[in-house]
Amino acid sequence: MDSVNSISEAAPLRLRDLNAVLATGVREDGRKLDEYRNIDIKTNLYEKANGSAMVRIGNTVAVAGIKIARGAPFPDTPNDGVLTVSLELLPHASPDFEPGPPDEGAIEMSRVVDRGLRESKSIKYDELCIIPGKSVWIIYVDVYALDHDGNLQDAAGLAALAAVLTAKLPEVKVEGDTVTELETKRPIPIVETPVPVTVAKVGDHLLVDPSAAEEEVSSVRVTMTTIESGVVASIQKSGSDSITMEEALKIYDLAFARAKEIRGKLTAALGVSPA
Amino acid sequence: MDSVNSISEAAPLRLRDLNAVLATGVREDGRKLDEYRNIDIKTNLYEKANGSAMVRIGNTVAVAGIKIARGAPFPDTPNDGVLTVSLELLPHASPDFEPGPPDEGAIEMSRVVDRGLRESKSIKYDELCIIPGKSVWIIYVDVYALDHDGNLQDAAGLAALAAVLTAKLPEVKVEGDTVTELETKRPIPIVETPVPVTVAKVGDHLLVDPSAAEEEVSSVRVTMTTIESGVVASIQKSGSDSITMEEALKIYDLAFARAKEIRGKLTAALGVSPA
Amino acid sequence: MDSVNSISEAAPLRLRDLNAVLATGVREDGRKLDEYRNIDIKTNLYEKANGSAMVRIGNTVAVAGIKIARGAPFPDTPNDGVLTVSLELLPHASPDFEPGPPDEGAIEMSRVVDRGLRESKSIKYDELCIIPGKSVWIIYVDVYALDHDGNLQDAAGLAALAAVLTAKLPEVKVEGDTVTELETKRPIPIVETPVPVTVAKVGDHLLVDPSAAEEEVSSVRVTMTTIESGVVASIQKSGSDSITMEEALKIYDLAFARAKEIRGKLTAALGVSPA
Amino acid sequence: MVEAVDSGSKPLLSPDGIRTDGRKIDEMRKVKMEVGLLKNCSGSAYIEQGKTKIIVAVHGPREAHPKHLAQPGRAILRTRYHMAPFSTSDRKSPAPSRREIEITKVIREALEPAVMLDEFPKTSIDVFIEVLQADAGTRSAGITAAALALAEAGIPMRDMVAAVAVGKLEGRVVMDLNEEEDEHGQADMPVAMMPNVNRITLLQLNGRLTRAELEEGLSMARRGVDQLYEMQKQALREKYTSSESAQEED
Amino acid sequence: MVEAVDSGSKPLLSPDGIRTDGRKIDEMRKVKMEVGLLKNCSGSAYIEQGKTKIIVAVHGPREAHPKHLAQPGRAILRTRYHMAPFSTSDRKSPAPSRREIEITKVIREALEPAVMLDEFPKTSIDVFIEVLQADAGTRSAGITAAALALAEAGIPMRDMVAAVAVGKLEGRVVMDLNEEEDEHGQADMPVAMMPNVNRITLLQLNGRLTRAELEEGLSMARRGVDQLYEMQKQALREKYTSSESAQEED
Amino acid sequence: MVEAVDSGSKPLLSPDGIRTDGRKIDEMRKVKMEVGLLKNCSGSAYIEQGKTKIIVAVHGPREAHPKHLAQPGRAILRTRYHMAPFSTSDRKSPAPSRREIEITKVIREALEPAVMLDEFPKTSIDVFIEVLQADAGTRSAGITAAALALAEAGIPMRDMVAAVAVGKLEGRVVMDLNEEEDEHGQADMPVAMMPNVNRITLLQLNGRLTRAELEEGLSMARRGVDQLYEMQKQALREKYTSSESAQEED
Repeated sequence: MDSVNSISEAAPLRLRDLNAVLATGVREDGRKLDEYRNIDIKTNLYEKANGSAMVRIGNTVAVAGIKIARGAPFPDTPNDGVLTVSLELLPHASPDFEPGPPDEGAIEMSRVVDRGLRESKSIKYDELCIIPGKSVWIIYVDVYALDHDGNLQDAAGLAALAAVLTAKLPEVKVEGDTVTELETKRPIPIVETPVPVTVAKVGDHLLVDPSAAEEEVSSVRVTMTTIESGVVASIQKSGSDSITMEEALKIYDLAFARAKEIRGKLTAALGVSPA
Repeated sequence: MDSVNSISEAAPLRLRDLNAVLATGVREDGRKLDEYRNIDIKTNLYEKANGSAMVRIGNTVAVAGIKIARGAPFPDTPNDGVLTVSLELLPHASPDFEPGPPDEGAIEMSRVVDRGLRESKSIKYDELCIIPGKSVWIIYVDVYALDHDGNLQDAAGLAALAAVLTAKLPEVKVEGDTVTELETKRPIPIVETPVPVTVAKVGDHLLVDPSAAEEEVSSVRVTMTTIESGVVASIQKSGSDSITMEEALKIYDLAFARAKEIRGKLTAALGVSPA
Repeated sequence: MDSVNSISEAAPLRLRDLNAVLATGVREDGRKLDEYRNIDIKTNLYEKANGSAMVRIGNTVAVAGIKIARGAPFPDTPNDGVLTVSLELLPHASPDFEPGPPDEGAIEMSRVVDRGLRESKSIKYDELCIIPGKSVWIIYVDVYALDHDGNLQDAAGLAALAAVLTAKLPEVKVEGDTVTELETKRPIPIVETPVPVTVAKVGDHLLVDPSAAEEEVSSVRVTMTTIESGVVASIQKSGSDSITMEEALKIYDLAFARAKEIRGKLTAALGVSPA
Repeated sequence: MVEAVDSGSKPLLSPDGIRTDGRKIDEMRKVKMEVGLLKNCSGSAYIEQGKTKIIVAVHGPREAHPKHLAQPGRAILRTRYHMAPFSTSDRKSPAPSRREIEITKVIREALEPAVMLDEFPKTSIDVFIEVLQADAGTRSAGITAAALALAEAGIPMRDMVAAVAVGKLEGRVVMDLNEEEDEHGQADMPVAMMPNVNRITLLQLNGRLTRAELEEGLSMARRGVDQLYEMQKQALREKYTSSESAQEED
Repeated sequence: MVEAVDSGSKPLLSPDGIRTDGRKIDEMRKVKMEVGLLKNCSGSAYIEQGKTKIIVAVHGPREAHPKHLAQPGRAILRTRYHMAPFSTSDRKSPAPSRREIEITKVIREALEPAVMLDEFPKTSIDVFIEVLQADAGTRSAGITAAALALAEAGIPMRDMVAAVAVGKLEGRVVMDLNEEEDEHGQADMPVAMMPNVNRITLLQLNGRLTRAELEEGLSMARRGVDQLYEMQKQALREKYTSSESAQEED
Repeated sequence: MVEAVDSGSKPLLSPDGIRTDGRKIDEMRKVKMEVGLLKNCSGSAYIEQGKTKIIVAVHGPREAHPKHLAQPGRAILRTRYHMAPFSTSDRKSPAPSRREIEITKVIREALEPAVMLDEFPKTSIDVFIEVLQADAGTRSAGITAAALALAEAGIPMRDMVAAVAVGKLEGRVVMDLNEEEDEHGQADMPVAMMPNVNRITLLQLNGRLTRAELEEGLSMARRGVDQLYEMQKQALREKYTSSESAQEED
């Protein structure tokens, strides 16, 4: 029931200034409108996690850790493993974040990460089945926002993706209803790389990968997750303003182009790519 | 721990006026003191529910939906099915209702509905048993207050009753511990019609079926649920004032007489009556 | 996240006065610095509990009740029973206590009681096993602070201890996976008497068993739980100040000496001592 | 654990009107009352009614908290009915149940008609009722003890309040159900009254009563309330006598 | 219970473009709209879209509560999307799920561009959306009904808002998924638009679309929104006509 | 998953005083400290002690929130000790456990004696401690890192604070338990100290120690604190050196 007032009272003036700047095609931090910040990816940070990754986009940092457990499948998908994403905006990340249960913004962000990974069908959930109808792998992806300088959505999504791409599951031996975990490990079966890219609208301009200052004056943000083939696997419009159909398609083009670049960096940094 | 101040600060003046009006034997909306408002009953509104009903008393509306599930019986009644009533005062119903977990007023109201249905023993709980000690039908009755112009208690109780009277359970085939639900359905086994009637005390007057304006200045409300034989199956006094023994008995007489009329309307509207 | 301001704004003046008094070696209530208040212990107060005790230390009162149930052991200790301590600061005990879920102070207090009983290894948890890996006794110790005149920690700990020492478990007969409770009862297997003693620091003075007034001006409280042999089985420093190593050892000496006296009173009052 | 009772095989009332615990039809359980036993509250009372054991504390009149609850023209009365985890046959979760929330409300409304709230504008009078052992009749015993604790706290009242549950066993109306009777009987009707002004402040019914039984039940409750009222006065008298003699000793 | 559907064996779209419920590819389900049916709120609307049934109430503009939420220069818009426990195949817990919290947010942001919040500083406009039966498309039908209820409440709006979900079945983009199609189809894209200014206020996608399909989906949604907008105007017209005739009768 | 260890069959300490991870009795695990790695807070620090990995951020001094917590004469210190869901062998629920709530309190009370709260009336200084990987000693490592982060935030302090847990294995007092030693050892005693004024600010014990072992444990903790204090100073020095050289580059 929270009402989020995304544009602060002092914003209009600042927005006017910014609009003038953006008309020159250059952003406050020197980037072009369609330019992404530097991305840094580190993986396998925590031995107790089955997978982990830290992603830095400029001064924005998110970390993701994966824990796996065996459990029952959902009744309507008895042969499929389960992936579940949680996200916490750590109070470390910003003076504006308070500890406690996630608010609607954090819940939306985690569900967008979740849909990017889950609804894209890029993960082969049937290969996470141990005993049909009885036992499957449950993959917990816990994402932390650690440092907030804008576009936590992409940082969270990329950290989750990098953690999934590098996580390891134990192989199992099944005899009747008895499951034994073996020493050998295998990766999570993922066949595509769904990469989220967020575009913010400030005045009439579309800005790729908004900084915190840009987010503050933006009226709308759209996150599109695309895979190698150009298929878009998840979209989320967020913010209290509208867009045109033309803008929606232009955002797709920006998202697909940037995702391609990021996918390259990701496979380079990780040394792995989907099977 | 909430302290409810049922009589508002501005009430005394209004109460004095109302008392004078009531002395003439006629209420603000033209009814006599012992007169119930028009009742309208609709059932089977939602295909996904096992039963449903909407009850309108004047401008007061409540809706009830029934979902059934198989589950374990309570350890101390291994051969009995389970009925459980929840009630939410939807924010739709009144500017004074906020969404969220039920407050003490809503909890009291749902427990009064629950006792009217459950403690009256009008439902044959043993006929809801599937496998003794292991599997019984659990009947969830969820009641929503949709529009609040007074006496939500009776509207909720009647909606719950009408939904139970028209709900359908699947027949089952039991082989060992295996339960198969059949295509054929049967009604919930109910042998009496426990009808709640609420009487409010305003000044020295007893008013049947109070409107919202009457409730606001009433000091006490008493709900009595009676069945065909005249047996009273549940009583609840609510509100921060007292009544005399004579008033208690007069309320019984009013409740029984009105319940008889309502029972007639109910069976006429539903085309069903308890087995 | 609560910030407890243990020294109230008005405290400094009062602390100065108190320091002067304490320098004489006599406390406001006439006790010497290392003197405990009178202790009164009553047991078996509630027939429905498996054990119960009320402990009065001066005008401080705590009550503990024990309920037992059969349940599954923790996976990492399949042959051990389970003990679990909860504590509620009843609003009865002080105008400052509000009803509701325990705050950090109550949680700390219950965990100190818990560690005193559990981590001392004085209870033979393996003798609470019914069927290894499947069924063990779970011992719920629920402690209530009833009247608060300081040192609720010790009152709670002693009430819990006295309740455990006098509680009774049914003997059981195990046939395969079937457990039958017999009429005969046995005590909870406890082989030592871990007695908590709290010492408060007021100015430069160490005060055993602080009253409420003393607690209010104390900067630190240390609770040490010792057993017969002199072994210290749990320590908790509480409060926003520091102590020296010498003070820590002096507190140990005070705690051990007082525990010895209390242990005598306890076994006298209860007519039982650990096996 | 509560012994399982097959109400079919063992009648709760013998043909000559004797109940399973030996009581007659209109006989109350043994009642013990004590006031003033807690030291850090405005008033307190303890009641035992059969095996039901309850302790009540009153704080106030004091500043209402949170402040927005304060009423300009009167005190607010806050109540809390709560059961100890060890008070029941199976351990009760400490979190307030829906049953406890409802009982908290009806107890408050049973006390409000008696308490002179107008005398203490903007304050809160808080009544905390803790059931230490539950053997039926806890809401009525809680009200009886709460009224005692309010009196000991010096809160002005229009009248005392006392309460008892009447019930129906084997077709007969009986006084003050115990737990076995409550579970297997045919009706349970808790009634609170102000004894001097002869008015009902709490009335609930679970079960099945005819009009005649309802009337008989209310009359029996009235007699029970009278007995409890005498005991309440006695408990207060003892307290003040002992306080006075204690003062004389000083 | 929902009948289990094996999407492998039974296609969701026949070779000649007919869906399992008999609809054509670009055919919306049967829609029924009614406004003003609730009496104790500022505005209300009811919508049926296929078996999806939703009731919406609006309260306000009114004093923002809690007060610290109030904005000096404009009204705040509060929304709540919630599902009745009996609205789904298995009983839904009444506690708000993470899904309901997210949908509450995107619905608010779908309505905010249309509502003239500047006109009512310091107030709150509250929109409560209750799903009485869920058969896919609940967020879009909720938006369509919410805009109707806002209009009936007399809240000034820049434009209407209407919404529909388009999807993909057997490789074809289709209008207004039902539950079976939503569960077994290849994509679900709810779209809300302001029909006169031709702007998108809600856009989500679950599933897989090519760029061409995305473009086609947006165009199809635009046509759906137009149809719904005509029905919205008709529902409001009926309401005012019936109000007027009711007044004439007075 | 943590490998199951049968402490009966495999001693935690060899006859010549070597621990299962090869350390000597009074040897601390490898420690790594870094300050200033987070950009959107007043101060931050990261610590690795063995496999325990913790990140701490400090916000403030800033306006206390909610306001009623503000103290007229001093700042309030808020702390939060929390474990990441992926930090433990089995996934930890993100909701704060009773253990985390207790540790939050004792950590706050371990830092309060050192922080000069009087300098910032009415404000709040907030210390957030997040355990990214837990391998024993998390509360002590959390304190060591929290003090570093406070220093980097420029909060005036009477003294540094550092902490280490000592324990008992096979009857011998040892420095800085790892997880295996903590689970199967005989005692665990976390100690925080202010190294210059030689005072204890946190002291807890789980397990069984004689008076002599208690004394030995405190002395060993003192030596551990000295080592950590040197590392804290070094970490701060590196930070300021790198800041200065960074400035020169500008």
